Amino acid sequence: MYSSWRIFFHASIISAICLIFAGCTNSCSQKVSDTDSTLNVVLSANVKGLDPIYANDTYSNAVISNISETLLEYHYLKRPLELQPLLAESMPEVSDNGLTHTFKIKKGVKFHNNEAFENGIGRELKAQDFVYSWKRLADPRLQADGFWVFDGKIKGLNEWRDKVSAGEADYDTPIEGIEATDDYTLVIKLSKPYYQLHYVLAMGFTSPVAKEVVDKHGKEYLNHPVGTGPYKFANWVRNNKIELVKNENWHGQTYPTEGATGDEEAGLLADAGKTLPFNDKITFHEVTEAQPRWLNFMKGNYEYMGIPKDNFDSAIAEGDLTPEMKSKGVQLFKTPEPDVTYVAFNMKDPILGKNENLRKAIALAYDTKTSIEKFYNGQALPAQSPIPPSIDAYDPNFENPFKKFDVSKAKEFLEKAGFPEGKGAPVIEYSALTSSTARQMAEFFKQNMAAIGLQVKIDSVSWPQLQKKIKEAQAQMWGIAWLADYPDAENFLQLLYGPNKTPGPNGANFANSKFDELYKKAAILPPGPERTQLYQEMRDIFVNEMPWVPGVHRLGYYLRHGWIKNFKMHSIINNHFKYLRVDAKKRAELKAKL
Amino acid sequence: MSDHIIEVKDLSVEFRTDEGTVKAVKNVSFSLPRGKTVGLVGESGSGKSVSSLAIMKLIPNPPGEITSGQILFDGKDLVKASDTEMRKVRGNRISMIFQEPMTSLNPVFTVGDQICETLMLHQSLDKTAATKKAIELLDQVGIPNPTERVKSYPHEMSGGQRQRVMIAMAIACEPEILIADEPTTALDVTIQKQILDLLADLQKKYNMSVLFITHDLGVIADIADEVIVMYRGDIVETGTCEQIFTHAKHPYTKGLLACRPSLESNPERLPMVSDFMDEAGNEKSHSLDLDKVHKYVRPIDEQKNPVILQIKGVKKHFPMQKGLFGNVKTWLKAVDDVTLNVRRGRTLGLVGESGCGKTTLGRTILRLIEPTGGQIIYDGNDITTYDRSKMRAMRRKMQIIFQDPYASLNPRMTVGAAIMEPMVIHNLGNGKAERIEMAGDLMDRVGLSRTMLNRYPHEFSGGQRQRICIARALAVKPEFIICDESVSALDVSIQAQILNLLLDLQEEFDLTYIFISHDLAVVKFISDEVAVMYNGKVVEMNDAVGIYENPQHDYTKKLLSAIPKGIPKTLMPAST
Amino acid sequence: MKATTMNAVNVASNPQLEQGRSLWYDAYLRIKKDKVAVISFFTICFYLVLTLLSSLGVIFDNYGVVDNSLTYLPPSWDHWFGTDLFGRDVLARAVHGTKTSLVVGFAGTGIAMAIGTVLGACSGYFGGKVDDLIVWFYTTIDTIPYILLVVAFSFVLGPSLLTLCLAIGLTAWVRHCRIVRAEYIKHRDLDYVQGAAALGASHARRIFLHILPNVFHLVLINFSLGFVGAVKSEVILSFLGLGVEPGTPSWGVMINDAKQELFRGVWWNLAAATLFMFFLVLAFNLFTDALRDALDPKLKNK
Amino acid sequence: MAKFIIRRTLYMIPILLGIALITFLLFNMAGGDPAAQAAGKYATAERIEEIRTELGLDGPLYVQFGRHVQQMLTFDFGRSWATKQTISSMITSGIDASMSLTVPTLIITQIITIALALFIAFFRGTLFDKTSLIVCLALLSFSSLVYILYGQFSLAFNAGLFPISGWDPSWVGRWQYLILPILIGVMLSLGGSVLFYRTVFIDQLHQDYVRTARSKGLSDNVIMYKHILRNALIPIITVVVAQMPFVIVGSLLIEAFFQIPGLGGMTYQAINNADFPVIKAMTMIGAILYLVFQLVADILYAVVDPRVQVR
Repeated sequence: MYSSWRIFFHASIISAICLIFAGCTNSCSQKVSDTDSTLNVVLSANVKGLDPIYANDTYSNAVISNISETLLEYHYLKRPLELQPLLAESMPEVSDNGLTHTFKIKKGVKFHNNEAFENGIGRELKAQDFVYSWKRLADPRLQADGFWVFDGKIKGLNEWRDKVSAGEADYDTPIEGIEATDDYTLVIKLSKPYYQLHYVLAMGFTSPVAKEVVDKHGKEYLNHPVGTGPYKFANWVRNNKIELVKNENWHGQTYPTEGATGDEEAGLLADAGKTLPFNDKITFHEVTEAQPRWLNFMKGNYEYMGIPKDNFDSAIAEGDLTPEMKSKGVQLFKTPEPDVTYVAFNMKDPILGKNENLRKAIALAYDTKTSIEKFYNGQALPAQSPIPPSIDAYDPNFENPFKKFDVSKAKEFLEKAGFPEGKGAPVIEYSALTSSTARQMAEFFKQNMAAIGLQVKIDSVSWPQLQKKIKEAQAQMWGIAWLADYPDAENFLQLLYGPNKTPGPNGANFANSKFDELYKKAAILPPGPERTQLYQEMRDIFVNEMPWVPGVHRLGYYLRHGWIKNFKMHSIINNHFKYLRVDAKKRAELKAKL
Repeated sequence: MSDHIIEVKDLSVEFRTDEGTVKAVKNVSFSLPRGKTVGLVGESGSGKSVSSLAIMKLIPNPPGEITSGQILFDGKDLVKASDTEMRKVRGNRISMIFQEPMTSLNPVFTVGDQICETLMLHQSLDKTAATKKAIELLDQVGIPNPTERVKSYPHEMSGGQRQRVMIAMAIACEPEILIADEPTTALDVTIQKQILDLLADLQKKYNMSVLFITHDLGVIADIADEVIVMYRGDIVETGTCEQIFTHAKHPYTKGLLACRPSLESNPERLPMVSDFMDEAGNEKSHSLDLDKVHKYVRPIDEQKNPVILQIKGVKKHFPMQKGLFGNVKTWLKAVDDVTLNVRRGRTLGLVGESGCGKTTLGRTILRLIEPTGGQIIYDGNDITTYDRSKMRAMRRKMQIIFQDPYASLNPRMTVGAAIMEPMVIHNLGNGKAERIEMAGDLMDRVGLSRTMLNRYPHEFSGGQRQRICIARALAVKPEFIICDESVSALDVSIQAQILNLLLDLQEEFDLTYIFISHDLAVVKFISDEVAVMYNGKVVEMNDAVGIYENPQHDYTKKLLSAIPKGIPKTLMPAST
Repeated sequence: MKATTMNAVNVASNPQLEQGRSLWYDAYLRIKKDKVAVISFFTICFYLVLTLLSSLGVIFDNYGVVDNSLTYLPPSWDHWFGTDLFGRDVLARAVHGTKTSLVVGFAGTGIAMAIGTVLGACSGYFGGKVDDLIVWFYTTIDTIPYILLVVAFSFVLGPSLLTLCLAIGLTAWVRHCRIVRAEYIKHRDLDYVQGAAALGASHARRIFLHILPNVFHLVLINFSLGFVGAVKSEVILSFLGLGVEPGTPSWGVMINDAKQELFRGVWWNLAAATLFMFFLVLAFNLFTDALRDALDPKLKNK
Repeated sequence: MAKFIIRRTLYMIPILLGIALITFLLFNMAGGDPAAQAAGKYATAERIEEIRTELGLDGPLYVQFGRHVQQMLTFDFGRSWATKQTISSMITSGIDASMSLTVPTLIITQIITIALALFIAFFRGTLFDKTSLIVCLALLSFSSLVYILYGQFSLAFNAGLFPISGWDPSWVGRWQYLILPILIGVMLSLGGSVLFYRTVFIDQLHQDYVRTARSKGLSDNVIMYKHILRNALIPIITVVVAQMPFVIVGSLLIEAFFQIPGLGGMTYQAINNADFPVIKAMTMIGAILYLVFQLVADILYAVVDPRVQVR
């Protein structure tokens, strides 16, 4: 009897000891070195791959923008956003009313060293690299996510693409619209005026890649990226973390010397003129679950943390930081974002599509102010129309009559829609994502509609299923958001442009001939008051038809620790890492206290 | 040192069960003389096994407990002995063998290991010395080529060989006392004889005193010097073997001796314990005339007992080894080309050792198992190829009673429902009330009170359940019943009651029986003709007396000689 | 309470038939003696009553009342478990969550038991081709990882309470089927079944009237084990976004919302759901154990 | 032995076909349209058509099923829709992380449960036995999500005993990240296995050979650790082998919350993104592992229990 008790006792003692021993070794070994200047960044989703042509999500772009660079980039500090040359020598000359754009390529820009190049040394970037990269972007066999930027816009590109899929053309066949006249000049000819071209040339899709490296890795290029950027790819523990190290022979840049109003006081020009990048290493941590992300941040394991828009954690007490956070030296950074959340109606739907009053009643019944308190910590702007702030056509004091929360007026319109007090109104299906926040927002929407007697059934679906439903016009009503790809109202209005109907981006299948007329006219005008006038006319048509219930323009919301400097975020700029600086000594001090 | 090696004084053992505490052994006192064999006899529930377990203090302690008494062994009282002291005694100075050889050995250790274990524990021999001794022991107990078999596993040996291993294990440390708890009950009679002879030799060789526990008085007569008779937890009589068998004093002993069918006598009806002793346990003046013995067999009367069942060349082969793609390589010929005739109103006895195919034949006749060959002709129609519905009609005429009373009744069905089920299936009697009436009559007929129809099988004893099975079989008024070892699982006294009941029913309803059993004495008593089966074949067939008096086939001779005569050694004539 | 058994012959005509004590009645007596079993049985009844009252709106009908000014109030006297994101009373949500778990538990396991018993009986009793087919079928279902099978079901049928029950039911029957099959193989050769065959009883009669009552205690034991499994699966499935329709109160959803609330100090939502679920599941676990001891005497660990 | 293995593998073929059929039916029906999803925000009808041909979704059903079975046999599951990575590379990189979580969990659980179960079986019928039973059932009554959520929050964050989450691919560095997940993994499976093993040991105690062993004078310990444990190995093997596929596939929840890049986490992501090639691949691997380990179990039975001859 006695000895079995002994054996059990020993077994549990041993396992307990080794657990505690291992536990304490790691917590004591957490002393923080004050010299290592690694920048720890957290991403709230797994990075898919590092091939620029597939980088259609913010997380993959965040990593890729450090490795490969684009012709143009946005100025880090100036607001509203302004383009400046990066791989280009200077801004392009535009000739014969906007159809030809000629770029001078910066000399002496080298690719990262890689064994694909002869004797491993990164060769110099040439104009021909751009021709190759953009052909690769258009190659039908690769099904690039980013091909839409050039689709139907560059002379001869779509023909080249069709010939390739028919097997009659390959990477050597020249394209009229993209031509490298010599090693350092690149001429782009457009099939029709496309003023968004410059914005698009600042997007990750259009960054140049080296032919030798792509030939060497083929489809596996997404795991072995080589570019000209400030950081080189070091290693990637799939679904866990990606490490980038400083590129010694980067063509070099300096910190901007002037910025927007208020930057001086915010200390954002302290490092003006210094050579970039500041940190030796960047580690991207892929953490999909909210709890580990927050706990690690509060322990100081990440320098800053953006609160993802799609599942807003509403983690902060009303409006500002909890005093407890402030005591830990955590600071809040808010920035207006060019995005809009909205509830879209499916205009092809027999009930909603035909009944304008019903749509207006729903819009009036939605209590945007409370939703901002509940889901965005009071930190968002009620949206009046699809056009968000910090975009040229945005008019801050425009009031959408159907956006003022007014239950009695909503009931009025409901009556006009033929359903007094909601009687006789069919149950409308609202599709929402399965994440906790999306579900809570759907419940809130349902409560609002119930207040005026409208029955709403929530159909909770996964993201891919929602996309499928929208693309096949099966969904009746759904909550969604759109983040600008480039700072131009066109990027939002194209969501309502007739020909873009499903499966294109115009999910609501909104079709208004007058609206489409104005859209085509505006597309060939350069940015300016005349084009802004057309955009505002389109906005009024939108207000009159209300194919959406505009929700809010969200604020970019970032929490950062005291030891990260030069912190100014904007959702469209994603190559901001080269400007950030970690004060390693301060980090060691503050982190010990967390 | 008194000539008694162990003395049990005033021992009582109680068990806590759901329905309160049960006194299994009530203040029992007995003692074991040195170097002698003492037979402890009694029916199930008499407390004989519990007392033996008490000596070894092996009573499972949560439910059971020794509440009083002393067990004096070598000057020490074992009841008070500490656990460590007892462990030194068990297996070393007192060892024990049990009834079920199939499950008493640890299946995952080799036979040699299990023997060495005792040697290494008590005699602190090392592995090689212990294995050498184990091989010697195996040789002593008669296991062929022991050096080989020491490495084999229990499942690779027959029941008899396993019991020999148990004996080897028990005598490994030359104990002073060997307790044998029904060691041969589960074995065939021929093997039983070998084991009993082996025990007798070993007892002489090591001058051990043996406590032999059994319910079979025949075995006691063969092996015991002294006898103790137990009944419901009390010792009713002790004495030398000769005293007990020639002039027993206690009525229960007398009843026990009388109701045992023996090869010599062939009474009309078996005397029963209840003829000698009433419920309260005191003697009843019995008017039994022991000499009502008739040697003749009822003559065959062609009209009254025509042949109603013909079995022609029936075969039943079970596939033993399957090739890779299911083609059968070797067959087990359980029933190999058997031809028999059964006459109405008479009983055909089928006797043979386990594995001779008698049960398979019985089940094949009723087509509970499909025959692989031959014909079964019942009352003129060949039922071998009947389809299910035709067969159902025949099932009314043919019935079966099984061996294990506990498994043959659906525990979740009331007794009444069980008896009435055949009536429902063959829709005899119209309406429920009439069926209950019929069920009640059947219960009376088999000697049970009709008020117990609503009771459940677990509320009856083994004997009562077998009566219920008979009542169920009679429900369809059958002509022919197969009794498959119907009394083997019962105590001798209960066996007598059931056998008498079967005979009365045969007379009253002119029933035909096939009585299957391994116990030749019982078969001889109840059947008119007897067929001896061996390895699937009928080796000999004759009337009951003829089989016994001049057996032809040497297997029958071997079978007869192995059956314990039930006459004490001292009285046996020197010749046999 | 006198347990009336399925086929007792209690005939009014001759009253002097004493009433027998069926095995079920014995089991009932044994359970009555086991204090722990009695307590857990009453806990389960308490939950059932709670669900009844709450679904009839007698108590805690304020579970749906949204009051945005009371978001995330810590536990206080008027809100014992505080309030959630929408200011709804967490205690009321937990009480109504019981209904979802009970429905998932009973319906889900009910489907599993039905399929498992029928298939198990047929394959165990008939053997041969039928057995091979059913064994092939349930081995195939069993080899597929449980979560992925349930996910596939939920994708096909769309997440809802009905899908949840179907998904759990159609995947949990395998374990039960295997046990019933083994039991039927054991029972089909016993004498009482052979006896019934000799009496001319049909296959159906033997399967359902003879063997099933003797195997039914396993169905009971597996039912409560399955119930526990179903309730716990609901939490995991809500985590994967395949739980009940949004708006229906459910413990799984409450525990999942805690993912975003725990680190900001809102612990009462998690505590309420976990506490309610703990007592219900513990009660079922204890009751199963008592049931197993009472109904399956040879397993008794005396 | 070889004949036995051949027969068992032959037996596996119908099962594998069954799995292929069921996964194909379920996931293609539930599949949703990969082309629409892959086409992204700016999809147009031709893009979707192009993708459909690229992914080979346009062929008739039986052709797709043929390719599905061919994928299964060659372990080349093509590329994930969501991440465009080759699935086989995703699996190989995920396996070692999952195994380094689940294998130690399994080993520690077995050691503790066997010792605990033997210990409790000793005191069967006493008050200690009853209380330990209730404690085990209480452990079982918490949802695994609660263990993970609360465990991470209190032990890793508040007490700071362990790192909150993270991973270090080096064989030395990864253990500091694995301590807490393994601890939680053990807690999750402890209750159930202790109860099961306790019943197994108590069953063995009622066998006849235990009575014989006692009559030979063996002490309770020797009986327990030598005789009973050896006989109890068979049910123990059954349970351990049944858990093996989960050992490889990894624990879905723990990996998601502790950021361990294993197969479980990968499956969870695949479910969220409705990335069906990955889900199909994981189902296939889980199923094939289950069958392989069944075969291993049968061979182990023959080793442990001489009665089982491998014919």
